[in-house]
Amino acid sequence: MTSHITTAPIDVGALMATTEDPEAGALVVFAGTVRQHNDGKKVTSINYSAYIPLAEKSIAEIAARARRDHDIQCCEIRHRIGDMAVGDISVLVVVRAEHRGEAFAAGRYAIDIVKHEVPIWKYETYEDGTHEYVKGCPLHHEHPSNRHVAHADAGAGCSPSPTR
Amino acid sequence: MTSHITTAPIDVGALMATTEDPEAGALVVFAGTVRQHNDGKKVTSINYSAYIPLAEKSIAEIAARARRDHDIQCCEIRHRIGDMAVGDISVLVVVRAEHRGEAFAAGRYAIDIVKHEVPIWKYETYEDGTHEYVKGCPLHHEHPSNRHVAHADAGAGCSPSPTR
Amino acid sequence: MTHSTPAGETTTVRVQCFGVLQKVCGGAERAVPVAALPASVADVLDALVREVPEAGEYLDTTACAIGDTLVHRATPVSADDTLVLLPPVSGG
Amino acid sequence: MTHSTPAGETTTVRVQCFGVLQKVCGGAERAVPVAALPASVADVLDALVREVPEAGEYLDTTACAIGDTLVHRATPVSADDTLVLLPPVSGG
Repeated sequence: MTSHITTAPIDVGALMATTEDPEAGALVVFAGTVRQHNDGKKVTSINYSAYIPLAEKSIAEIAARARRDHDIQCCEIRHRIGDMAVGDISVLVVVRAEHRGEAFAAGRYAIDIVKHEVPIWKYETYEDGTHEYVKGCPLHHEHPSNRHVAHADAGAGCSPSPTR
Repeated sequence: MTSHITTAPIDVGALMATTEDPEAGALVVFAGTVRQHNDGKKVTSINYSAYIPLAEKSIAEIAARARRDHDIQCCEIRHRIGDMAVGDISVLVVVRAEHRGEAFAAGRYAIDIVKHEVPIWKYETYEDGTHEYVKGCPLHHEHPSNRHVAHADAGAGCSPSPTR
Repeated sequence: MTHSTPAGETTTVRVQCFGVLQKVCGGAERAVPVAALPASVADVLDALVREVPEAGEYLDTTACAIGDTLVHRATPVSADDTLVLLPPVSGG
Repeated sequence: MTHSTPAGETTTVRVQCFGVLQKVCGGAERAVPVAALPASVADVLDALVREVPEAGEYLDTTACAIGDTLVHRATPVSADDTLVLLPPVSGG
Protein backbone atom coordinates (compact mmCIF):
# COMPACT_ATOMS: atom_id res chain seq x y z
CA MET A 1 0.00 0.00 0.00
CA THR A 2 1.26 3.45 -0.88
CA SER A 3 2.17 5.78 1.94
CA HIS A 4 1.06 9.35 1.25
CA ILE A 5 2.72 10.82 4.32
CA THR A 6 6.49 10.67 4.45
CA THR A 7 9.27 12.01 6.62
CA ALA A 8 11.79 11.67 3.77
CA PRO A 9 12.25 14.35 1.11
CA ILE A 10 9.65 14.00 -1.65
CA ASP A 11 11.22 12.63 -4.84
CA VAL A 12 9.51 14.43 -7.74
CA GLY A 13 11.45 12.53 -10.40
CA ALA A 14 10.46 9.18 -8.95
CA LEU A 15 6.77 10.10 -8.92
CA MET A 16 6.98 11.37 -12.48
CA ALA A 17 8.60 8.09 -13.53
CA THR A 18 6.09 5.82 -11.80
CA THR A 19 3.12 7.70 -13.27
CA GLU A 20 4.28 7.53 -16.91
CA ASP A 21 1.42 6.62 -19.20
CA PRO A 22 1.55 6.32 -23.00
CA GLU A 23 -2.03 7.59 -23.28
CA ALA A 24 -1.30 10.77 -21.33
CA GLY A 25 -0.48 13.96 -23.19
CA ALA A 26 -0.42 16.27 -20.20
CA LEU A 27 1.44 16.19 -16.91
CA VAL A 28 0.74 18.73 -14.19
CA VAL A 29 2.88 18.81 -11.08
CA PHE A 30 2.12 21.05 -8.14
CA ALA A 31 4.60 21.40 -5.32
CA GLY A 32 4.17 23.44 -2.18
CA THR A 33 7.53 24.71 -0.97
CA VAL A 34 8.56 26.25 2.33
CA ARG A 35 8.63 30.03 2.01
CA GLN A 36 11.18 32.23 3.72
CA HIS A 37 8.57 34.80 4.66
CA ASN A 38 5.06 34.29 5.94
CA ASP A 39 2.82 37.10 7.03
CA GLY A 40 5.78 39.47 6.92
CA LYS A 41 7.91 37.42 9.29
CA LYS A 42 11.14 35.66 8.34
CA VAL A 43 10.82 31.91 8.79
CA THR A 44 13.92 30.10 9.97
CA SER A 45 12.49 26.61 10.23
CA ILE A 46 9.25 24.79 9.80
CA ASN A 47 7.77 21.57 11.10
CA TYR A 48 4.74 19.70 9.83
CA SER A 49 2.97 17.14 11.97
CA ALA A 50 0.09 14.85 11.00
CA TYR A 51 -2.46 12.60 12.58
CA ILE A 52 -1.32 9.82 10.31
CA PRO A 53 -4.19 7.28 10.41
CA LEU A 54 -6.74 9.86 9.22
CA ALA A 55 -4.30 11.82 7.04
CA GLU A 56 -3.43 8.70 5.02
CA LYS A 57 -7.09 7.84 4.55
CA SER A 58 -8.01 11.42 3.72
CA ILE A 59 -5.31 11.83 1.06
CA ALA A 60 -6.23 8.50 -0.53
CA GLU A 61 -9.84 9.68 -0.72
CA ILE A 62 -8.89 13.04 -2.22
CA ALA A 63 -6.86 11.34 -4.95
CA ALA A 64 -9.77 9.01 -5.65
CA ARG A 65 -12.20 11.96 -5.84
CA ALA A 66 -9.86 13.79 -8.22
CA ARG A 67 -9.80 10.72 -10.49
CA ARG A 68 -13.56 10.23 -10.23
CA ASP A 69 -14.47 13.87 -10.92
CA HIS A 70 -11.97 14.53 -13.71
CA ASP A 71 -11.02 12.78 -16.92
CA ILE A 72 -7.46 11.97 -15.82
CA GLN A 73 -5.25 8.93 -15.80
CA CYS A 74 -3.71 9.37 -12.37
CA CYS A 75 -3.48 11.61 -9.35
CA GLU A 76 -0.74 11.01 -6.84
CA ILE A 77 -0.43 13.06 -3.66
CA ARG A 78 2.39 13.11 -1.12
CA HIS A 79 2.84 15.21 2.01
CA ARG A 80 6.07 15.40 3.94
CA ILE A 81 6.11 15.83 7.72
CA GLY A 82 8.86 16.64 10.20
CA ASP A 83 11.44 19.43 10.06
CA MET A 84 11.97 21.20 6.75
CA ALA A 85 14.11 24.02 5.46
CA VAL A 86 13.18 26.96 3.23
CA GLY A 87 12.73 25.70 -0.33
CA ASP A 88 11.88 22.12 0.65
CA ILE A 89 8.82 20.54 -0.91
CA SER A 90 6.13 19.93 1.72
CA VAL A 91 3.39 18.67 -0.57
CA LEU A 92 3.33 17.27 -4.09
CA VAL A 93 0.48 16.55 -6.50
CA VAL A 94 1.14 14.75 -9.80
CA VAL A 95 -1.64 14.44 -12.36
CA ARG A 96 -1.52 12.90 -15.82
CA ALA A 97 -4.36 13.25 -18.32
CA GLU A 98 -4.96 12.98 -22.01
CA HIS A 99 -5.43 16.75 -22.29
CA ARG A 100 -4.12 19.67 -20.32
CA GLY A 101 -7.44 21.23 -19.27
CA GLU A 102 -8.39 18.29 -17.10
CA ALA A 103 -4.85 17.90 -15.77
CA PHE A 104 -4.75 21.50 -14.55
CA ALA A 105 -8.27 21.32 -13.10
CA ALA A 106 -7.62 18.08 -11.23
CA GLY A 107 -4.29 19.29 -9.86
CA ARG A 108 -5.85 22.46 -8.56
CA TYR A 109 -8.80 20.58 -7.11
CA ALA A 110 -6.56 18.10 -5.28
CA ILE A 111 -4.27 20.65 -3.65
CA ASP A 112 -7.18 22.88 -2.62
CA ILE A 113 -8.85 19.98 -0.83
CA VAL A 114 -5.61 18.73 0.71
CA LYS A 115 -5.19 22.11 2.37
CA HIS A 116 -8.71 21.92 3.83
CA GLU A 117 -9.32 18.32 4.76
CA VAL A 118 -6.11 16.60 5.79
CA PRO A 119 -5.15 16.62 9.48
CA ILE A 120 -1.72 18.20 9.12
CA TRP A 121 -0.34 21.16 11.04
CA LYS A 122 2.37 23.62 10.15
CA TYR A 123 4.53 25.02 12.90
CA GLU A 124 6.80 27.91 12.01
CA THR A 125 9.79 29.29 13.87
CA TYR A 126 10.73 32.89 13.09
CA GLU A 127 13.96 34.82 13.08
CA ASP A 128 12.92 36.71 16.23
CA GLY A 129 12.77 33.42 18.15
CA THR A 130 8.99 33.21 18.25
CA HIS A 131 7.10 30.26 16.86
CA GLU A 132 3.52 29.32 16.27
CA TYR A 133 1.09 26.94 14.67
CA VAL A 134 -0.08 28.58 11.46
CA LYS A 135 -3.75 29.51 11.49
CA GLY A 136 -5.70 26.83 9.73
CA CYS A 137 -8.94 25.55 8.42
CA PRO A 138 -11.43 23.75 10.70
CA LEU A 139 -12.28 20.18 9.74
CA HIS A 140 -16.03 19.93 9.40
CA HIS A 141 -16.75 17.44 12.11
CA GLU A 142 -20.38 18.07 12.90
CA HIS A 143 -21.67 18.50 9.38
CA PRO A 144 -19.37 16.71 6.97
CA SER A 145 -21.97 17.16 4.23
CA ASN A 146 -21.72 20.92 4.71
CA ARG A 147 -18.09 21.10 3.68
CA HIS A 148 -17.44 24.37 2.01
CA VAL A 149 -16.19 24.20 -1.54
CA ALA A 150 -12.41 24.29 -1.75
CA HIS A 151 -11.41 27.86 -2.44
CA ALA A 152 -8.46 29.78 -3.74
CA ASP A 153 -5.45 30.12 -1.53
CA ALA A 154 -5.86 32.42 1.38
CA GLY A 155 -2.52 33.80 2.46
CA ALA A 156 -3.04 32.51 5.97
CA GLY A 157 -5.80 30.61 7.63
CA CYS A 158 -8.95 29.59 5.94
CA SER A 159 -10.68 32.65 4.54
CA PRO A 160 -13.87 31.70 2.72
CA SER A 161 -13.29 34.25 -0.03
CA PRO A 162 -10.65 33.71 -2.71
CA THR A 163 -7.75 36.14 -2.54
CA ARG A 164 -7.84 36.60 -6.32
CA MET B 1 21.13 33.88 -23.42
CA THR B 2 18.74 31.05 -22.70
CA SER B 3 17.72 28.78 -25.54
CA HIS B 4 14.05 27.86 -25.34
CA ILE B 5 14.15 25.41 -28.22
CA THR B 6 16.24 22.30 -27.75
CA THR B 7 16.90 19.05 -29.57
CA ALA B 8 18.05 17.38 -26.36
CA PRO B 9 15.62 15.78 -23.90
CA ILE B 10 14.13 18.38 -21.56
CA ASP B 11 15.58 18.08 -18.06
CA VAL B 12 12.74 18.80 -15.62
CA GLY B 13 14.92 18.41 -12.55
CA ALA B 14 17.46 20.91 -13.84
CA LEU B 15 14.77 23.52 -14.53
CA MET B 16 13.26 22.97 -11.10
CA ALA B 17 16.69 23.46 -9.55
CA THR B 18 17.55 26.64 -11.44
CA THR B 19 14.20 28.25 -10.59
CA GLU B 20 14.38 27.67 -6.83
CA ASP B 21 13.31 30.77 -4.94
CA PRO B 22 13.06 31.17 -1.15
CA GLU B 23 10.08 33.52 -1.55
CA ALA B 24 8.08 31.02 -3.63
CA GLY B 25 5.55 28.79 -1.93
CA ALA B 26 4.08 27.23 -5.08
CA LEU B 27 5.64 25.43 -8.01
CA VAL B 28 3.55 24.42 -11.02
CA VAL B 29 5.09 22.30 -13.76
CA PHE B 30 3.27 21.51 -16.96
CA ALA B 31 4.71 18.98 -19.38
CA GLY B 32 3.26 17.98 -22.72
CA THR B 33 4.12 14.38 -23.49
CA VAL B 34 3.90 12.40 -26.72
CA ARG B 35 0.70 10.37 -26.72
CA GLN B 36 0.44 6.90 -28.18
CA HIS B 37 -2.93 7.64 -29.73
CA ASN B 38 -4.11 10.76 -31.49
CA ASP B 39 -7.47 11.06 -33.16
CA GLY B 40 -7.96 7.31 -32.81
CA LYS B 41 -4.74 6.39 -34.63
CA LYS B 42 -1.74 4.70 -33.04
CA VAL B 43 1.31 6.94 -33.20
CA THR B 44 4.65 5.19 -33.72
CA SER B 45 6.87 8.25 -33.88
CA ILE B 46 6.65 11.99 -33.81
CA ASN B 47 8.78 14.84 -35.04
CA TYR B 48 8.58 18.50 -34.10
CA SER B 49 10.14 21.18 -36.28
CA ALA B 50 10.44 24.89 -35.57
CA TYR B 51 11.26 28.11 -37.32
CA ILE B 52 13.82 28.84 -34.67
CA PRO B 53 14.47 32.61 -34.99
CA LEU B 54 10.79 33.46 -34.44
CA ALA B 55 10.07 30.55 -32.09
CA GLU B 56 12.82 31.66 -29.71
CA LYS B 57 11.58 35.23 -29.73
CA SER B 58 7.97 34.17 -29.36
CA ILE B 59 8.61 31.90 -26.37
CA ALA B 60 10.67 34.59 -24.65
CA GLU B 61 7.78 37.01 -25.13
CA ILE B 62 5.20 34.54 -23.79
CA ALA B 63 7.27 33.97 -20.65
CA ALA B 64 7.60 37.73 -20.22
CA ARG B 65 3.85 38.21 -20.66
CA ALA B 66 3.14 35.47 -18.12
CA ARG B 67 5.38 37.25 -15.61
CA ARG B 68 3.88 40.65 -16.40
CA ASP B 69 0.24 39.52 -16.17
CA HIS B 70 0.56 37.31 -13.09
CA ASP B 71 2.02 37.74 -9.65
CA ILE B 72 4.71 35.09 -10.10
CA GLN B 73 8.44 34.85 -9.51
CA CYS B 74 9.40 33.03 -12.69
CA CYS B 75 8.10 31.37 -15.81
CA GLU B 76 10.44 29.16 -17.81
CA ILE B 77 9.36 27.54 -21.07
CA ARG B 78 11.19 24.92 -23.13
CA HIS B 79 10.15 23.15 -26.32
CA ARG B 80 11.96 20.17 -27.73
CA ILE B 81 12.22 19.59 -31.48
CA GLY B 82 13.36 16.62 -33.58
CA ASP B 83 12.32 12.99 -33.29
CA MET B 84 10.59 11.87 -30.12
CA ALA B 85 9.13 8.66 -28.75
CA VAL B 86 5.84 8.08 -26.95
CA GLY B 87 6.10 9.42 -23.40
CA ASP B 88 8.83 11.96 -24.18
CA ILE B 89 8.33 15.52 -23.00
CA SER B 90 7.85 17.87 -25.93
CA VAL B 91 7.13 21.05 -24.00
CA LEU B 92 7.72 22.17 -20.43
CA VAL B 93 6.47 25.14 -18.44
CA VAL B 94 7.80 25.84 -14.94
CA VAL B 95 6.22 28.56 -12.81
CA ARG B 96 7.02 29.59 -9.27
CA ALA B 97 4.88 32.00 -7.30
CA GLU B 98 4.22 33.00 -3.72
CA HIS B 99 0.76 31.39 -3.83
CA ARG B 100 -0.72 28.55 -5.83
CA GLY B 101 -3.58 30.40 -7.51
CA GLU B 102 -1.25 32.59 -9.54
CA ALA B 103 1.11 29.71 -10.26
CA PHE B 104 -1.68 27.59 -11.76
CA ALA B 105 -3.11 30.52 -13.72
CA ALA B 106 0.23 31.55 -15.18
CA GLY B 107 1.16 27.98 -16.11
CA ARG B 108 -2.13 27.47 -17.91
CA TYR B 109 -1.84 30.84 -19.64
CA ALA B 110 1.69 30.13 -20.86
CA ILE B 111 0.99 26.69 -22.33
CA ASP B 112 -2.22 27.86 -24.00
CA ILE B 113 -0.37 30.66 -25.75
CA VAL B 114 2.60 28.48 -26.68
CA LYS B 115 0.22 26.18 -28.52
CA HIS B 116 -1.20 29.11 -30.48
CA GLU B 117 1.64 31.48 -31.17
CA VAL B 118 4.91 29.63 -31.56
CA PRO B 119 5.99 28.49 -35.03
CA ILE B 120 6.39 24.79 -34.27
CA TRP B 121 4.90 21.87 -36.22
CA LYS B 122 4.09 18.36 -35.11
CA TYR B 123 4.49 15.57 -37.62
CA GLU B 124 3.08 12.20 -36.65
CA THR B 125 3.78 8.77 -38.14
CA TYR B 126 1.13 6.13 -37.52
CA GLU B 127 1.17 2.38 -37.17
CA ASP B 128 -0.45 1.97 -40.58
CA GLY B 129 2.51 3.69 -42.25
CA THR B 130 0.73 6.99 -42.91
CA HIS B 131 2.03 10.27 -41.58
CA GLU B 132 0.86 13.82 -41.47
CA TYR B 133 1.34 17.28 -40.05
CA VAL B 134 -1.14 17.66 -37.21
CA LYS B 135 -3.83 20.25 -37.92
CA GLY B 136 -2.86 23.47 -36.28
CA CYS B 137 -3.68 26.99 -35.35
CA PRO B 138 -3.09 29.84 -37.82
CA LEU B 139 -0.67 32.54 -36.71
CA HIS B 140 -2.47 35.85 -36.91
CA HIS B 141 -0.31 37.61 -39.42
CA GLU B 142 -2.64 40.26 -40.77
CA HIS B 143 -4.21 41.36 -37.52
CA PRO B 144 -1.91 40.58 -34.65
CA SER B 145 -4.06 42.74 -32.37
CA ASN B 146 -7.02 40.51 -33.18
CA ARG B 147 -5.45 37.45 -31.62
CA HIS B 148 -8.12 35.27 -30.16
CA VAL B 149 -7.89 34.61 -26.47
CA ALA B 150 -6.02 31.42 -25.69
CA HIS B 151 -8.63 28.71 -25.25
CA ALA B 152 -8.90 25.31 -23.68
CA ASP B 153 -7.22 22.43 -25.42
CA ALA B 154 -8.91 21.30 -28.56
CA GLY B 155 -8.16 17.65 -29.22
CA ALA B 156 -6.81 18.47 -32.65
CA GLY B 157 -6.41 21.68 -34.55
CA CYS B 158 -7.43 25.06 -33.26
CA SER B 159 -11.11 25.03 -32.47
CA PRO B 160 -12.22 28.40 -31.10
CA SER B 161 -14.55 26.82 -28.55
CA PRO B 162 -13.17 25.11 -25.47
CA THR B 163 -13.69 21.36 -25.41
CA ARG B 164 -14.75 21.52 -21.77
CA MET C 1 -15.90 -2.21 23.47
CA THR C 2 -18.09 -0.34 25.95
CA HIS C 3 -17.62 -0.88 29.65
CA SER C 4 -19.88 0.57 32.29
CA THR C 5 -18.20 2.14 35.28
CA PRO C 6 -19.07 1.20 38.87
CA ALA C 7 -20.74 4.12 40.67
CA GLY C 8 -18.41 6.38 42.65
CA GLU C 9 -15.29 5.23 40.80
CA THR C 10 -13.51 7.74 38.56
CA THR C 11 -12.25 6.62 35.20
CA THR C 12 -10.31 8.31 32.42
CA VAL C 13 -10.36 8.64 28.66
CA ARG C 14 -7.14 8.81 26.65
CA VAL C 15 -7.02 12.02 24.64
CA GLN C 16 -4.45 12.72 21.94
CA CYS C 17 -3.88 16.37 20.96
CA PHE C 18 -2.48 17.83 17.73
CA GLY C 19 -1.46 21.26 16.55
CA VAL C 20 -2.08 24.17 18.85
CA LEU C 21 -3.93 21.95 21.34
CA GLN C 22 -0.74 20.00 21.93
CA LYS C 23 0.88 23.24 23.01
CA VAL C 24 -2.09 24.37 25.09
CA CYS C 25 -2.52 21.02 26.84
CA GLY C 26 1.20 20.64 27.47
CA GLY C 27 1.73 17.44 25.53
CA ALA C 28 0.36 15.10 22.95
CA GLU C 29 -1.44 12.65 25.26
CA ARG C 30 -3.31 12.92 28.50
CA ALA C 31 -5.84 10.95 30.49
CA VAL C 32 -8.99 12.99 31.07
CA PRO C 33 -11.10 11.96 34.09
CA VAL C 34 -14.78 11.43 33.33
CA ALA C 35 -17.62 10.57 35.68
CA ALA C 36 -18.67 7.44 33.85
CA LEU C 37 -18.12 5.41 30.69
CA PRO C 38 -19.34 5.34 28.01
CA ALA C 39 -19.18 9.14 27.83
CA SER C 40 -20.01 11.19 24.76
CA VAL C 41 -17.31 13.11 22.87
CA ALA C 42 -18.93 16.27 24.27
CA ASP C 43 -18.59 14.92 27.82
CA VAL C 44 -14.89 14.27 27.30
CA LEU C 45 -14.33 17.76 25.86
CA ASP C 46 -16.16 19.29 28.86
CA ALA C 47 -13.94 17.29 31.16
CA LEU C 48 -10.85 18.45 29.29
CA VAL C 49 -11.85 22.09 29.71
CA ARG C 50 -12.22 21.55 33.48
CA GLU C 51 -8.63 20.28 33.48
CA VAL C 52 -7.22 22.78 30.97
CA PRO C 53 -9.45 25.88 30.81
CA GLU C 54 -7.29 27.47 28.07
CA ALA C 55 -8.25 24.65 25.72
CA GLY C 56 -11.83 25.87 25.71
CA GLU C 57 -11.45 28.59 23.11
CA TYR C 58 -10.10 26.09 20.55
CA LEU C 59 -12.70 23.37 20.87
CA ASP C 60 -15.42 24.97 18.73
CA THR C 61 -13.18 24.68 15.70
CA THR C 62 -11.70 21.33 16.70
CA ALA C 63 -12.75 18.11 15.01
CA CYS C 64 -12.53 14.79 16.85
CA ALA C 65 -11.57 11.38 15.56
CA ILE C 66 -11.43 7.85 16.84
CA GLY C 67 -9.07 5.76 14.77
CA ASP C 68 -9.26 6.95 11.17
CA THR C 69 -12.83 8.24 11.46
CA LEU C 70 -14.15 11.69 12.31
CA VAL C 71 -16.77 11.46 15.05
CA HIS C 72 -19.64 13.70 16.12
CA ARG C 73 -19.96 15.33 19.51
CA ALA C 74 -22.67 12.81 20.44
CA THR C 75 -20.60 9.75 19.58
CA PRO C 76 -19.94 7.52 22.63
CA VAL C 77 -16.34 7.02 23.70
CA SER C 78 -15.46 3.74 25.36
CA ALA C 79 -12.58 2.77 27.61
CA ASP C 80 -10.60 1.30 24.72
CA ASP C 81 -10.82 4.41 22.56
CA THR C 82 -8.36 7.22 22.18
CA LEU C 83 -10.16 10.46 21.40
CA VAL C 84 -8.05 12.44 18.94
CA LEU C 85 -8.40 16.24 18.89
CA LEU C 86 -7.80 17.92 15.53
CA PRO C 87 -7.74 21.73 15.59
CA PRO C 88 -7.88 23.68 12.30
CA VAL C 89 -5.47 22.15 9.79
CA SER C 90 -2.72 23.92 7.88
CA GLY C 91 -1.10 21.36 5.63
CA GLY C 92 0.06 22.05 2.11
CA MET D 1 18.23 46.37 -48.50
CA THR D 2 16.01 46.99 -51.50
CA HIS D 3 17.37 46.70 -55.01
CA SER D 4 15.38 47.66 -58.07
CA THR D 5 15.42 45.19 -60.95
CA PRO D 6 16.32 46.21 -64.52
CA ALA D 7 13.29 45.92 -66.81
CA GLY D 8 12.90 42.59 -68.65
CA GLU D 9 15.15 40.69 -66.30
CA THR D 10 13.63 37.96 -64.11
CA THR D 11 14.72 37.73 -60.53
CA THR D 12 13.88 35.38 -57.67
CA VAL D 13 12.98 35.54 -54.00
CA ARG D 14 14.20 32.90 -51.57
CA VAL D 15 11.26 31.25 -49.84
CA GLN D 16 11.56 28.93 -46.85
CA CYS D 17 8.66 26.58 -46.11
CA PHE D 18 7.65 24.91 -42.85
CA GLY D 19 5.11 22.30 -41.83
CA VAL D 20 2.69 21.07 -44.44
CA LEU D 21 4.00 23.61 -46.97
CA GLN D 22 7.37 21.93 -46.89
CA LYS D 23 5.66 18.73 -47.97
CA VAL D 24 3.49 20.45 -50.59
CA CYS D 25 6.35 22.46 -52.09
CA GLY D 26 8.70 19.47 -52.11
CA GLY D 27 11.36 20.90 -49.85
CA ALA D 28 12.23 23.53 -47.30
CA GLU D 29 13.72 26.16 -49.62
CA ARG D 30 13.01 27.32 -53.13
CA ALA D 31 13.66 30.34 -55.30
CA VAL D 32 10.41 31.86 -56.53
CA PRO D 33 10.65 33.96 -59.72
CA VAL D 34 9.06 37.39 -59.47
CA ALA D 35 8.69 40.08 -62.15
CA ALA D 36 10.49 42.78 -60.23
CA LEU D 37 11.97 43.67 -56.85
CA PRO D 38 10.96 44.93 -54.43
CA ALA D 39 7.84 42.80 -54.56
CA SER D 40 5.22 42.61 -51.85
CA VAL D 41 4.72 39.48 -49.76
CA ALA D 42 1.43 39.03 -51.64
CA ASP D 43 3.30 39.16 -54.97
CA VAL D 44 5.67 36.44 -53.83
CA LEU D 45 2.82 34.24 -52.64
CA ASP D 46 1.03 34.70 -55.99
CA ALA D 47 4.23 33.71 -57.78
CA LEU D 48 4.58 30.64 -55.55
CA VAL D 49 1.06 29.50 -56.43
CA ARG D 50 1.89 29.77 -60.13
CA GLU D 51 4.84 27.43 -59.49
CA VAL D 52 3.08 25.12 -57.01
CA PRO D 53 -0.70 25.36 -57.48
CA GLU D 54 -1.37 22.92 -54.60
CA ALA D 55 0.15 25.43 -52.18
CA GLY D 56 -2.74 27.79 -52.84
CA GLU D 57 -5.23 26.24 -50.47
CA TYR D 58 -2.84 26.64 -47.52
CA LEU D 59 -1.85 30.26 -47.99
CA ASP D 60 -4.94 31.87 -46.44
CA THR D 61 -4.00 30.39 -43.09
CA THR D 62 -0.26 30.87 -43.55
CA ALA D 63 1.65 33.61 -41.78
CA CYS D 64 4.83 35.05 -43.25
CA ALA D 65 8.00 36.16 -41.54
CA ILE D 66 11.24 37.83 -42.47
CA GLY D 67 13.91 37.14 -39.90
CA ASP D 68 12.26 36.98 -36.48
CA THR D 69 9.35 39.25 -37.41
CA LEU D 70 5.89 38.45 -38.76
CA VAL D 71 5.15 40.54 -41.83
CA HIS D 72 1.96 41.70 -43.51
CA ARG D 73 0.92 40.80 -47.04
CA ALA D 74 1.79 44.34 -48.16
CA THR D 75 5.31 44.30 -46.73
CA PRO D 76 8.00 44.70 -49.42
CA VAL D 77 10.46 41.84 -49.90
CA SER D 78 13.94 42.74 -51.08
CA ALA D 79 16.61 40.66 -52.77
CA ASP D 80 18.42 39.98 -49.50
CA ASP D 81 15.34 38.69 -47.71
CA THR D 82 14.20 35.14 -47.21
CA LEU D 83 10.42 34.98 -46.98
CA VAL D 84 9.47 32.36 -44.42
CA LEU D 85 6.10 30.64 -44.75
CA LEU D 86 4.48 29.53 -41.51
CA PRO D 87 1.31 27.43 -41.89
CA PRO D 88 -0.91 26.76 -38.84
CA VAL D 89 1.22 25.78 -35.88
CA SER D 90 0.87 22.68 -33.72
CA GLY D 91 3.52 22.86 -31.05
CA GLY D 92 3.01 21.85 -27.47
